[in-house]
Amino acid sequence: MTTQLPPGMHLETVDDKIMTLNVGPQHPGSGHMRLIIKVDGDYIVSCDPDPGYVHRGEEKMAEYRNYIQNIPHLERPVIHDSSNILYPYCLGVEELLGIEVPERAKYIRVIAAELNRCIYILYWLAIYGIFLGHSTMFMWPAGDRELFIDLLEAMSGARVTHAYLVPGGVRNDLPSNFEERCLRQVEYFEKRLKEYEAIFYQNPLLKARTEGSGILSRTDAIRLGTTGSVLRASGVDFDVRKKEPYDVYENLDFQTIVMKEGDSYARSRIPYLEMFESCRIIKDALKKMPKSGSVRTKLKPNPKGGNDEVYRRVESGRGAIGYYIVSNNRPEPYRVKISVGSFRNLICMPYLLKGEKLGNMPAVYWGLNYWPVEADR
Amino acid sequence: MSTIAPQFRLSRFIGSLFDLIFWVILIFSLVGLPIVFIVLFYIKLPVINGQLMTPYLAMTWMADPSRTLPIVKNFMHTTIFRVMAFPGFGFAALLAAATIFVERKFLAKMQLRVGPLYCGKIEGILQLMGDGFKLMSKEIIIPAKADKPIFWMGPLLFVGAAGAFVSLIPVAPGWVVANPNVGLLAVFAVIGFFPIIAVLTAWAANSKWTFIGGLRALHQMVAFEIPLILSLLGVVILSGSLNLSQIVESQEHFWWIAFLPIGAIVFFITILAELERVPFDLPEAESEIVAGWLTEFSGMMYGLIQLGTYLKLYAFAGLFTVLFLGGWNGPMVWPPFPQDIITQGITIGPVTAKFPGLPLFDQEMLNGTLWFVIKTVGVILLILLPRGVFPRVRIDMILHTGWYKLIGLAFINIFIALGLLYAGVLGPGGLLH
Amino acid sequence: MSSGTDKDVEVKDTTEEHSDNSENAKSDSMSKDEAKKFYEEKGLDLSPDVPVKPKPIPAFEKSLADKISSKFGDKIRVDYIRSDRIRVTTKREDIVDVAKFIRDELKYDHAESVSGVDYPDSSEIEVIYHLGSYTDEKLGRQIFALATRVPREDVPNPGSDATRTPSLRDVFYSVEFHERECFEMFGVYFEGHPDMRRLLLPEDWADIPPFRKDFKIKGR
Amino acid sequence: MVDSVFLALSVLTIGSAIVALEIRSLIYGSIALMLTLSGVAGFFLLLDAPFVAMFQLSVYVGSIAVLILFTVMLVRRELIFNKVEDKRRRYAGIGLMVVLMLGIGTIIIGSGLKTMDTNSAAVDYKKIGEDFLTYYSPALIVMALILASSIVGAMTLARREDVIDDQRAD
Repeated sequence: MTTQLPPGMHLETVDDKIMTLNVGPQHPGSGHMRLIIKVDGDYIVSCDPDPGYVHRGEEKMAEYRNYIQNIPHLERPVIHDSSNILYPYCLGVEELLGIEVPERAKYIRVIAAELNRCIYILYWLAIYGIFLGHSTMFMWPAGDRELFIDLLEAMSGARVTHAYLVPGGVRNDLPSNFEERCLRQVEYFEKRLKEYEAIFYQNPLLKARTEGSGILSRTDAIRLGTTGSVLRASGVDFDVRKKEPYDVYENLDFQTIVMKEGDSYARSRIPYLEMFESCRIIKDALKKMPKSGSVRTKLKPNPKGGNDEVYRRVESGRGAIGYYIVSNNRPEPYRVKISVGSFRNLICMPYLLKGEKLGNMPAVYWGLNYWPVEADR
Repeated sequence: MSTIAPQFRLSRFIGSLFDLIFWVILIFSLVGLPIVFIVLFYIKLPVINGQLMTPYLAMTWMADPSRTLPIVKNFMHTTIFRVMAFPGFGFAALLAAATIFVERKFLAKMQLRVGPLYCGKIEGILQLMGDGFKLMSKEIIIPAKADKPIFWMGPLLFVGAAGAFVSLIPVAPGWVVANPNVGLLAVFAVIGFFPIIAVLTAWAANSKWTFIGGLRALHQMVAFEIPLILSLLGVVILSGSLNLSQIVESQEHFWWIAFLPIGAIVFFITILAELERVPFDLPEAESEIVAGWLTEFSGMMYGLIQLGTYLKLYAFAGLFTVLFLGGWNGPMVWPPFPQDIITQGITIGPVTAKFPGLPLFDQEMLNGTLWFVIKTVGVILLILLPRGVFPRVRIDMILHTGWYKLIGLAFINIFIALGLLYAGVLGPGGLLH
Repeated sequence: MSSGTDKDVEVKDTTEEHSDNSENAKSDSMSKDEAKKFYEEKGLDLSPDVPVKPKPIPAFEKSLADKISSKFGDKIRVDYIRSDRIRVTTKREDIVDVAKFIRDELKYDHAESVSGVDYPDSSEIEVIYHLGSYTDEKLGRQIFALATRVPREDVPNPGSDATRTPSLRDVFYSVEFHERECFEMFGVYFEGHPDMRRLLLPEDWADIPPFRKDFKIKGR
Repeated sequence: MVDSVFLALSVLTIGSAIVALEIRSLIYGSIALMLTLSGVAGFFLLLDAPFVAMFQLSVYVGSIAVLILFTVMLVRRELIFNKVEDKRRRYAGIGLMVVLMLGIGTIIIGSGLKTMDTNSAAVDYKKIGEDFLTYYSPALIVMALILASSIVGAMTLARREDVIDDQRAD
């Protein structure tokens, strides 16, 4: 290099054989991000993800609001999975402020988190279907999401941005006869899920297309620090709900889904199978939940944390979400760092797409369970 | 004072009347009269009641059906009618439009949705018309660095080629626009134009997505043209003709699909690929390459491409019917025309009306059309079905399928046909003839 | 972090070590006295809601911390040992060696996050790597926080000033994008990182790194 | 009627052939070449040989033209053509063409092909097939072998190695 460029800038070398494609941000297969893909014929020679189109500085905003005011805006990165992204924040703040959570609230939180996980995975599955050109798989999950959205609406009053979990419990108690309704809908949903298997996962064309494409080996999955379904599809048995159980997950009956193949097909199948486990957890939690009791520990207004720091994580639909909260005797946190699964899985993208065919790009990209808005925060 | 309803003045009113009369006369003499003379020159007008029918007697047609019907009947046997209306463009476009609507409703039912619902009160029947008006009223945007002549020509050429394809399909005995002796070869020649149009428009739009899409379309169509041609050779061998009408006539007793199922399957798969339909819609794969070679089209240019696509769909389905499903052959289910009307006329109270031109269509033609439409619609539904079931395949998979598997199957099909021919079972002078 | 305290005594020294930082935190808006007055006027007291109680030190975490402190001695300082969480601070010159030891001997294999924390008053930026393990069953619930401090300049010139530290990308591959984020948000240049470009911010961002405390959100 | 069509076809064919040679844009040149080939197909139709005409269309316009378009679009211009252009070459080319046309014309007029019988029946494609399989079968076999070997050669040339990923650990 002859000229000294400032860091953050770089020179592009132009090659006639290589074509540069800007996949996104205005592309039906990109989401709110851009992939700068270089193709040689039909093969991708390099991929440079360029997120940040919806970066809102949630971490910076959190430094200006107190612990309670932070709740509504911290769920905004993934409004489809809002309970799960609030969960570690609540756990962390409870640890900082030394708050005990009532037993019933713990169960309600778990139910809300699992319902939300299903909502997220169905949305993800719908887009995965349309990315592969399977329009029926777009319509079915998008329609079945309504089941869970209705349930969460009954619980929290909002359809999408619930802000249901708060430090010290949940915002309000369950409505009456919620248990029967939830049980009925979850059982119906389990029947529907089996139909997905027939039309989508056992489809020979889908298998031929995704099996063996974008293989991430176990070693690489660990080395790249992936998380969530990407990690479990590569044969690593790691789920925060099992390894570091929070709230009442250790009392509940479920198992971790692990597949060894590490290809696009396994990555697309793991979240689907996890929905069965979510249904099991919901049914089990409904059974074991205390039928009455307080659901929220009252906080004093404007609570302050000590000179302390805390790192708490939960398992979300896209992998582990970790909150690193530093407090300094003030009602506002000194620093909040959100480490999200999408951002951690982003590193796979240049890695997996290199050498793939262009036709595999949507399958690999969306199979990473990547949510651009969450990665930007 | 208002400009909406200015004060009435008689002189202005009379002036406007004269103005109107002037324009009517001017337009009639400049446009109407030449049309009349062209009609007189080209169309042989009938003699009715010992009097030559001239366009000047046009007013009397409307009053007297006995005069109208022979004119209509005469018109129906002109080439213009065939090209524009019945076996040609109008009929095909109507079926194509019905296909679009049926596809949307059919897919919606498969996916547990409703589909078009509001436009037209009854199940959204007018949705298509609304979409058409929307497309017509939209602005046509041409990319700044596009190669404009080719870009403009693309949709027109596409519709033209599709129309040429449609014109080769025989619908009923004697009802076909063009009936060349080598009809099937003409079909191959027309199909060969589609990849050129795709790749030229893709290049002309000067965008990476269209270019990739165009190259994909080219790869796919070229790869599937060969099994398409090979899979139809079996039919040619057995029927001993390249003329599509003669091929239909050769299936009077049994359809070729009974003997050549492999050829029919290969042909069906190649139809899906040539039409760029799911699961072979790679040239328009929206999650990979935006909309493929259609990315830069807007407004009615896109509408024309869509029209051409569905005309092509109809033509391919019709070709499948003609070659494998016996075309217009079928049991006579259409009721015969009531002879009373011809001999005695219709009596309503005191008035008896006679219609000397009836019947307009003969029974055979209507029956043939009915069977042809039924079979073609069945094939069209089969072509639509995979869209709700299959995901898109990858380019290497599609090429592998085209070049390895389908060509092999097509050759097996040819050997079956040859075997049947040489065993003396079928073919000219065979056992079953 | 400048005060050298005993490494085995835990929560107590965290309070100590943060006490000077808390001062820094407020300095961006108002001084400590002003803040105290401000909150007292509102009827709030500034003492933390949680009284700091020393908890028993868990044995397994203690053994891990002992391993690393016996290897590096003075080079590192163990800030706290709690259940499932260990935090160790080291100088930036030693961080690659410490990280290699953590990877090879303690079997932590990936980074969960890399966070920067800005301390304008002590003119330092803290970079914290939260490390976890997938391979070792026992370490499943553990998080190892490895922290270091880099000097902070009042007029930052990211990439060209003294705010730099060795990159851990060769030790933990997974920090690649996290370090890029830390670079653009705090201006910490990671030496040896192969691709130190901006990630989330627009290419024409011309302001100071936005997560530093002296970058203000408009209207606040 | 036939004369006017013949004249139109001649103008179209020769005109588009000149355009194909002279126009700067390679794409337009290949489109003009396509028109020329279609014009030739039209001549075959006039000569009552629809079978040959359709093959002319589907093979030359449908396949050869596609190949030319493909090459022109995908390969850089400088790599295909090395432009050497001056006036004298052009005139020499035109002169050569005139001499050739005159020569061929005298030969044709001198031979027995002066008159054409337009009333005879169209050539039956079945007859063509029969001739191919009997009298011309050696030529057919040789052609098939040449085509097959050229296809194999093209596939060997077009075969490519995959992009190697150097980031993977295993």
